[in-house]
Amino acid sequence: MMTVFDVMLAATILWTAWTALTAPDRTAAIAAFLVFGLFVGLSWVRLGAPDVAMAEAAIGSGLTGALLLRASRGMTPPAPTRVTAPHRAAAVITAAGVAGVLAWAVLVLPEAAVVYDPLVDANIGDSGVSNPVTAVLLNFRAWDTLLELVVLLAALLLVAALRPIRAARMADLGPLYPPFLRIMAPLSIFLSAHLLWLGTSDPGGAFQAGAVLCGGLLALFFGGTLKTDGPDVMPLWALAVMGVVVFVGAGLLAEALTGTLLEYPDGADKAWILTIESALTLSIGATLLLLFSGLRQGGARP
Amino acid sequence: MTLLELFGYACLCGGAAFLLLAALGLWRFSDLYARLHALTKADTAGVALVALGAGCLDGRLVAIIPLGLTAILVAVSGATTGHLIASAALGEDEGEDENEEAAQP
Amino acid sequence: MPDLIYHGVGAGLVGMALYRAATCADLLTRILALNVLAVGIAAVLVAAAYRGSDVPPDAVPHAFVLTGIVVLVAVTAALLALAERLERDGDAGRDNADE
Amino acid sequence: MILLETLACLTLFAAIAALPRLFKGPTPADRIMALQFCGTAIVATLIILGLAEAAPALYNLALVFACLAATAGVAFVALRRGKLRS
Repeated sequence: MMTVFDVMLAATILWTAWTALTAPDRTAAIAAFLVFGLFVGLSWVRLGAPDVAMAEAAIGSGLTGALLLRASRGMTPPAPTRVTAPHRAAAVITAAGVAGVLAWAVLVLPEAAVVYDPLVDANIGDSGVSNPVTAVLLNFRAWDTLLELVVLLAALLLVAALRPIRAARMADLGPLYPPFLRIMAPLSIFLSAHLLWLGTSDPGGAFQAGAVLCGGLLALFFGGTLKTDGPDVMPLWALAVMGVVVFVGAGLLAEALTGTLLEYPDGADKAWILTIESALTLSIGATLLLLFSGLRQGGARP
Repeated sequence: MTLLELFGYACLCGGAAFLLLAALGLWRFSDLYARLHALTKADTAGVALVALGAGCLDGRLVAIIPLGLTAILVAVSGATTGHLIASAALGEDEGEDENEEAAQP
Repeated sequence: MPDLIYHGVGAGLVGMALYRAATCADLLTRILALNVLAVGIAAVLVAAAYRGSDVPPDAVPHAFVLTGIVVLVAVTAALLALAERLERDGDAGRDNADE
Repeated sequence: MILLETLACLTLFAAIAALPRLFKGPTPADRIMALQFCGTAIVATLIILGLAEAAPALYNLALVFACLAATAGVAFVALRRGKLRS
């Protein structure tokens, strides 16, 4: 019976992806992409990856959908591009070729090609956390996570440099929105803190918590209570930059204590990971919000 | 099969039935208000029943809190969006759409 | 069994995204194609990490995919800001190039 | 438990049944309703899957999905162009 579930879900994912890519109307395409993200998240739950499903739903579907919606408002409707037959044929052949090779390569993957898994299981004991994904992200491969945050900051600097002159005018959200906010905002903050603490042992962690926090901040932004133009943007900017600063500081401090960069003093791994993760959660929440809202410094009118 | 489990499974089946009815309503009804009515009622009740059934079957506190919060959140967001669509659509129908003018970007 | 199905889905998504990126000139659709491509590759990675229904799956590809999702949203936000700016003063930019 | 798996398939089917309205829906109002319903149907599927696999972690996931479906719905309503019925 679960095979029926998987086949239905697989067909839906391909259908929604195709609609997202080929819908003539932009709103339909973005709605299809949003739902596509939710269904892919559901498929990853079936593959035993609730952490990744949470991140995909929160970031890949929720936030990317909002970003696309905001960008599509300023864009002209898509003009259908005339594609000559040989061009289309070449595109079909290459696309089918790549997909076929990818499917074939994975099928012939040698079963014994497991390299990292036993290493993670062996060292999970002294990583300070019992959730293997968090152990890999924050302890064994902390360097990648640090650079990932630098990428996030670089994107924010680019968006700030391109400062959208025309602010996103929010449509009226009706009288029932403030009471909705009174439930949504505290629930997002509570859920974000719960995911942060849960991340050390169960699915959760800094990225999922940051994304859920950003969901709450977005709801506040749409309601108009949270503004990001003029001086109000400074605290959010500080939070956004704080994530990288805290992580680098912790790495250097760890080097001072134990001799190697990002090597937490043994025994105190969990405390170090949790302090870094809480700074990351706030920083990711602020960064993702600023990525959406853009930074409109006051005064500089076009 | 204790009585509680029986009640749990009954709630689950009821919730799934509500969701299927809402999907049918979303497709079959021609008028926006009829669809809206079918949708907001059925999907909120659907998730609430499914959450109640899951709560009965899995009695642990670690399950009941998220389930309860999910049901509340779905009900509240469904109500907010539903009300907004209805009032805006009603406003547009009668032409006195002063709040819509303000929304024109 | 489910990982074979979702391998096929990942490969299909990669093929679809490449095809649409090659045959469409619209900026927003290309950004969507990039996102679908990245999710397709992530689906293949997560399916490769599956070790059967009773054994916990391999956590390292999960960490890679998690990092990939966050970087993907950063890239998408940057591309959308560029596309929006290009759309707005694409023509004006060409006229007064010495602005 | 075969009953739970069947229910999961049914709720997933309910989410899929909302997709034609989501893609075709002439007015933005239809799209917002279909998106909202699709989100809640997926949340219900997650709860039933969590019950079938006796994994309470999935209930947290269902809560996150519900939170994000709400935000996405609000984003659609707030960022719409012009009237809801145009």
